Amino acid sequence: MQDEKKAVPGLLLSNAPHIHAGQSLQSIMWLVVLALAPAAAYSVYLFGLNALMLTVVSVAVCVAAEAAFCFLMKKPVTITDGSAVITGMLLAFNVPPEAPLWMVAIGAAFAVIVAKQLFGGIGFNIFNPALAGRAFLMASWPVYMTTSWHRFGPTTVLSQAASNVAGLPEQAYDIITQATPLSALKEGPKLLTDLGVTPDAVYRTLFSPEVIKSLFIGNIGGCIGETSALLLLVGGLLLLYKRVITWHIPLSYMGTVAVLMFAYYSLTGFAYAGAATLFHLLSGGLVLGAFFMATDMVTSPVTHRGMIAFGVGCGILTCVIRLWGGYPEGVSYSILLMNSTVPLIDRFTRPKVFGTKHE
Amino acid sequence: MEIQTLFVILISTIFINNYVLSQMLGLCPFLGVSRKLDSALGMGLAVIFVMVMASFFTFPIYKYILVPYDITYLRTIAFILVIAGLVQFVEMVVENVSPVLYHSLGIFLPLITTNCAVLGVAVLNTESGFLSGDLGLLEAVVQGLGAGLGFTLALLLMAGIRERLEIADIPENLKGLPITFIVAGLMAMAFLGFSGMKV
Amino acid sequence: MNYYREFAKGVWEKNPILILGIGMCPTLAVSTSVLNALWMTLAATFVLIFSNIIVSLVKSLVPSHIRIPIFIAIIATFVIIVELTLKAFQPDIYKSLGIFIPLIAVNCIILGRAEEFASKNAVLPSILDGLGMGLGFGLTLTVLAFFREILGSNRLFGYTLIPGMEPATIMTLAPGAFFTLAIMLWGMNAIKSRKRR
Amino acid sequence: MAFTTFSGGIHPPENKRLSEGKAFSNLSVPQLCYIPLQQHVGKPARPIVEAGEIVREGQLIGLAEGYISANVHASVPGKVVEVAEHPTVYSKRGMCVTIEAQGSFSTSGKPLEAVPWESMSGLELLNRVAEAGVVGLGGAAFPTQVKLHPPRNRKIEALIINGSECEPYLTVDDMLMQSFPGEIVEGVRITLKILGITTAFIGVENNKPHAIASLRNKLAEIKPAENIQVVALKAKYPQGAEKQLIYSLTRREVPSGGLPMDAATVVQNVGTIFAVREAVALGKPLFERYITVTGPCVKNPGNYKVRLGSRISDVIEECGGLVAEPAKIIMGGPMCGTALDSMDIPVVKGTSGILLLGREEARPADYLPCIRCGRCVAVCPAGLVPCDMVNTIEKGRLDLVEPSHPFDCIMCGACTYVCPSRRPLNHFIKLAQEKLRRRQKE
Amino acid sequence: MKASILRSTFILGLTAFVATFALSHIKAITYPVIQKQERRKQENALALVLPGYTTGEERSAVVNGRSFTYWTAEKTDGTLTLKAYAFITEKTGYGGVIRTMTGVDDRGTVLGISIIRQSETPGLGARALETASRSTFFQVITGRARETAGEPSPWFQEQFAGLNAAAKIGIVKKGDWTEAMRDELLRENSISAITGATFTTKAVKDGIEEGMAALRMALDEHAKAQEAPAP
Repeated sequence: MQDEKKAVPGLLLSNAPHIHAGQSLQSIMWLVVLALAPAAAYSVYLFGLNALMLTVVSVAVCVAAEAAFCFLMKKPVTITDGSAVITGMLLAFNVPPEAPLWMVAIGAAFAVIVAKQLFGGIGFNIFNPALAGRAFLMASWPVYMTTSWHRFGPTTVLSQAASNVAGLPEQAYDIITQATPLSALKEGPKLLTDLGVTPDAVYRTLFSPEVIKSLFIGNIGGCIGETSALLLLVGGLLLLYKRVITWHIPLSYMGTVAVLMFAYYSLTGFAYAGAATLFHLLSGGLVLGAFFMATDMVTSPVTHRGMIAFGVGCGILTCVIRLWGGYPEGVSYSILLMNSTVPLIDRFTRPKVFGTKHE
Repeated sequence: MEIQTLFVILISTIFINNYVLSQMLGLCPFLGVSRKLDSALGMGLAVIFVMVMASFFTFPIYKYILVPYDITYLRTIAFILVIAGLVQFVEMVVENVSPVLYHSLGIFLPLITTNCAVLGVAVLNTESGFLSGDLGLLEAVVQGLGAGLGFTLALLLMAGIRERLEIADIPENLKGLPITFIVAGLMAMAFLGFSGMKV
Repeated sequence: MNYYREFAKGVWEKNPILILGIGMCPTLAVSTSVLNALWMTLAATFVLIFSNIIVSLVKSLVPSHIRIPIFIAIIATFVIIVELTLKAFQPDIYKSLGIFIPLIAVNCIILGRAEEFASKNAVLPSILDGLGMGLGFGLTLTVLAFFREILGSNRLFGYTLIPGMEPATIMTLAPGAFFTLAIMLWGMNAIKSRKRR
Repeated sequence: MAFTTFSGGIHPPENKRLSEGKAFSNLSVPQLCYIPLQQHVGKPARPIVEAGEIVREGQLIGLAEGYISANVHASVPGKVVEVAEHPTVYSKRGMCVTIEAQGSFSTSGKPLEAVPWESMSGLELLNRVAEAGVVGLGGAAFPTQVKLHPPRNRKIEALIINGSECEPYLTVDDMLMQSFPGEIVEGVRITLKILGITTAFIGVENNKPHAIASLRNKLAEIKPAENIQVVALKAKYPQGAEKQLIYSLTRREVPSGGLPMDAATVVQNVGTIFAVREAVALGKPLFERYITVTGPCVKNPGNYKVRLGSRISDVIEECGGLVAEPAKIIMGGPMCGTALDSMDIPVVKGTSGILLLGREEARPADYLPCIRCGRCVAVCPAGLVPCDMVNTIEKGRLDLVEPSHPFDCIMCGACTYVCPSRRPLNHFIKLAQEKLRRRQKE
Repeated sequence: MKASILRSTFILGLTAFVATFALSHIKAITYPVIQKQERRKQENALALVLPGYTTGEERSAVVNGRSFTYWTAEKTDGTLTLKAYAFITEKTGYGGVIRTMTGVDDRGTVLGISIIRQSETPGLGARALETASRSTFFQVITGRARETAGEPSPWFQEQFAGLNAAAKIGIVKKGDWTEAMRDELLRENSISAITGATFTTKAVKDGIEEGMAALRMALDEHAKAQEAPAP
């Protein structure tokens, strides 16, 4: 503790243990920032300046809001720990690339102040600040959050895939190509029936190898940071390798989604169950969520058993929302919902105390 | 078909139209009994029981007495007296079966009478709740069950969170009720994820 | 007896929502617009005053162990009166307040006042108590609704406030209600703790 | 091959190479010895010498007081200068007998006569251990005769010898096992006889292959009548913690709040066994011991035989002095040892090593809020949730602490070692234990 | 003890009796008004979707195995008597059933629609009910409000007036409807989708198209029944 006084010049007095594993809170946070960086850079390349501006504004507002709040509340200013930067990046990663800057700024302020600082700052928040910020924006300005997608040039992966499927009328391209792959999956079959397109044609387009390949690489529509599964996996593996996160949450989360989706599509007699499962694993924010948001230490369980329960819960909710929910994507809501169960999970997955019988 | 409708009602009342987080019913006990997990569980079970019973008794009263005699305007008073009687009964049972639980629920057991979620579910049953089309007795009871489960779910989650917030560095003036409302707001925001769900 | 005190305590010192923390459900649910809030206040205050009067009148006749059902019956009667009246003369308001009109019957404020005040006091103080409590309830509700209507729909009394501004829909939904009330309670606590100092 | 182990634990860099494999050498006798009268858990010994008195080497100078206490002997021959307060590792003002070395040495360099212990009864052997003032040399310094004398109604099935030496930097036990396997086996047999049983396990971490081999060879050579096994354990901290060691070797859990004898075992450190053997078979009181002097700041790190009461400054001087300014001086290992603020503190029975860390290793840091990363939970060998427990303690909510089993914490410090927020978790738990104990007494 | 139970029961019963007695009087006063209000509500809805017409009879028919309710209406324009109809349709939107009342003239031109019930996502589909208030609060309090201040127009519903319900109605995604888009949209027999809520828009549109088809069949049935000689 603070009683490091120096009785003999230069000698430190402190309690055992006297050595430390080395990784500090700051180094963890900045490693996460580093792991997110490739995906951020790619999104700027893919979506252009607005994506960069959104990220910069989001990070800047998060840091400023944290500094301002700490200052007003006369608390030590904690912006150097990097957690506000992560919140800013993750929030920007979760908005569409053409979203207005003012909106992201409000979301960032909400995330840091309401979801984090009101609870006492880092370590005490119940909900992931970035996801709370996103949910706030989603409920406040749903139009911007669901329509501000980047418009690619005439030849996109989706439209090419669509042109491979014979017999799609002209307007069908619009519907399939404008939004994200997940919204195309959710609304496409319903909207296209008017144009005489069978749902099967939509599925054939979306679950084609080209689409799945570009979902993996990332040259496809979506929120700023979620498109390139590859770069996110690289970042995620870096975190795993550096032991910033453990495998429990990402694996149980993605595993649950894979199993449930495969089961659902197989049991409903779907022809492309494998491809559909792959599509769900790579599309939307699943990789981003599983590696970077569900693993947020403050808002996930502390025991490994608890982490697995948490991941499975996230996976189930994601599948439920994607398959039956009102929104095309369920990753952020499912993590947010599971955040609220963490105290209960922690309580019921407490490890067995050495030398005691089962509690 | 029948089973499926019941399932829809259940899911709808627990998640999509959660009585507390989306309909803002039953907030007084939600705030009052969510400090400790154990009492939250007890309260939740009591509410589930009362809601199911209330649905079971009020629905036939409405359908076979109030409607045929064209005195539906007496709905509020009739329901509230039935519920008050039920709560009295539950109170007696709990007192005899588990004095510990009775002690920990304290003043909140009689307050189930004024838990607006209970009267709410009884009234919504007569207005066909969140479904189109009229409800039958079974549907009404399932709606009562779902409402109770939804209430209990929210209550348990809140209790877990509040136990953790006991030791959080919350700004002094925000402690207690205000931060609980913030949590409720964030939870309600998370529950918006269920909105528009088709079961 | 200080009549003014009986009236004024409900507004601030014993404000049912901000201080006592009761009667939350209608407060949060109907505060999407100022108009709704005002009508709700009117309805609740009416029930509050009249149930206080009756309870205060019959208090000596009621055996204590069945007083709660009796009070509830009295309150429910006035609630039905309000319900029918609104339905007849303000059908639109009745529709938008919806289920929260019959639920006035189980509003903790009203039963609480009947139990705590009217059953122990004379008629006139009970009227003033009801009026004060109703006013306290109404003021809080209206302020809440004021912010929610402005932020959530960029309107006041149904009229657009700033043309072209994008309102935050969340303020009209449940989370917005919770957040706004939390901030009001926060402010209230801050004022209280400053006073204490 | 999977080595027997327990769940949880950490594997910090071993840093044993500094002193590993360095044969023991004797440090020369210091001019002044400050011999604390309390070198053990329990009541301090009562001084039975006065200033000016001339003492022999190994003469009793402090008499054990009460049941849990231990004798203290003169580690050098000479004149008692004073019996006064002097800083020790246990207390800022501990009573010490200061002896100025003079006269003749009876033990150093001379072989002692072997005592035919095999013909003695267990009780006689136990008395010899008590007379020699043997305490646990692993660091806990619990009087050995008490541990070897369990209540009669307790059945003991196995003796467990702790040769794991899981603390980083320290190599003294390793070298003991490599250098004196015969003596250790003899010590085990003596201890078994005292306990009246025939089964013993010697647990050694698998990062000490030479020690394992030398013990096994010796056992194969002697073929003792008793059942003595050397078991290789996974190298992991805190493998040497009593309860974890028992679990690793026998799969038995000492019940929460219990003692090793509740799992029908008695645990002794190899150093203690060595001292028991010297006490019983040679009749030599415990007045010198082997320690590791190490760390990047010492010129000649290694394993040394030291007279108890030697001041650290003298020991360091003998080891070639400093090559860099130490930032922290630790008595014991880096995980459990005590940081000292003075070089005048004497070596005691429980001193297994002296570690001098430089600024780089001892980097202090302020602690930050818990971020609930769960690492402390993963490494806790006791199955606790240190983060939540400490958050509660930090807020002064002792009423909420008790259900989280604070008394099952073994103070291994693994949680603090991994905590990225640098929270002194085990220290907080210790504070809570003390407060709760005080409250229980009230 | 027994006496106190009897007394309690008596008092409770008395309370209930008095309450019911009082309420029955209140009911007697308010019920006629309430019934009038309810009738007026339906009339208002019909007047909204059939502007200028006088509502005739309410008819029920069974079309494709489903019950179908519609109203007839008339108005006289000089010597001409124009006929019109109103019907209610239900269609599943994003959040649940959307119930719409539609008024059409006998050529199938939409006269007006009114969304009676919906539970769409607030901020998205629920904007189907959004009214574009023509005056701002500032104008109201400064007394510069325009004439129509009290009658905000539900823009989404308003744009249906004038479309041909018998033909296919198109959906254009060009952002929220504005006055300027009216002519172009009418020419293309299209409506502008609510931004971000194409699906809600489609549900309302589909409802009208289906309702129109059902109305035709119902009218044919009715005509046949009229022609058939009474047995």
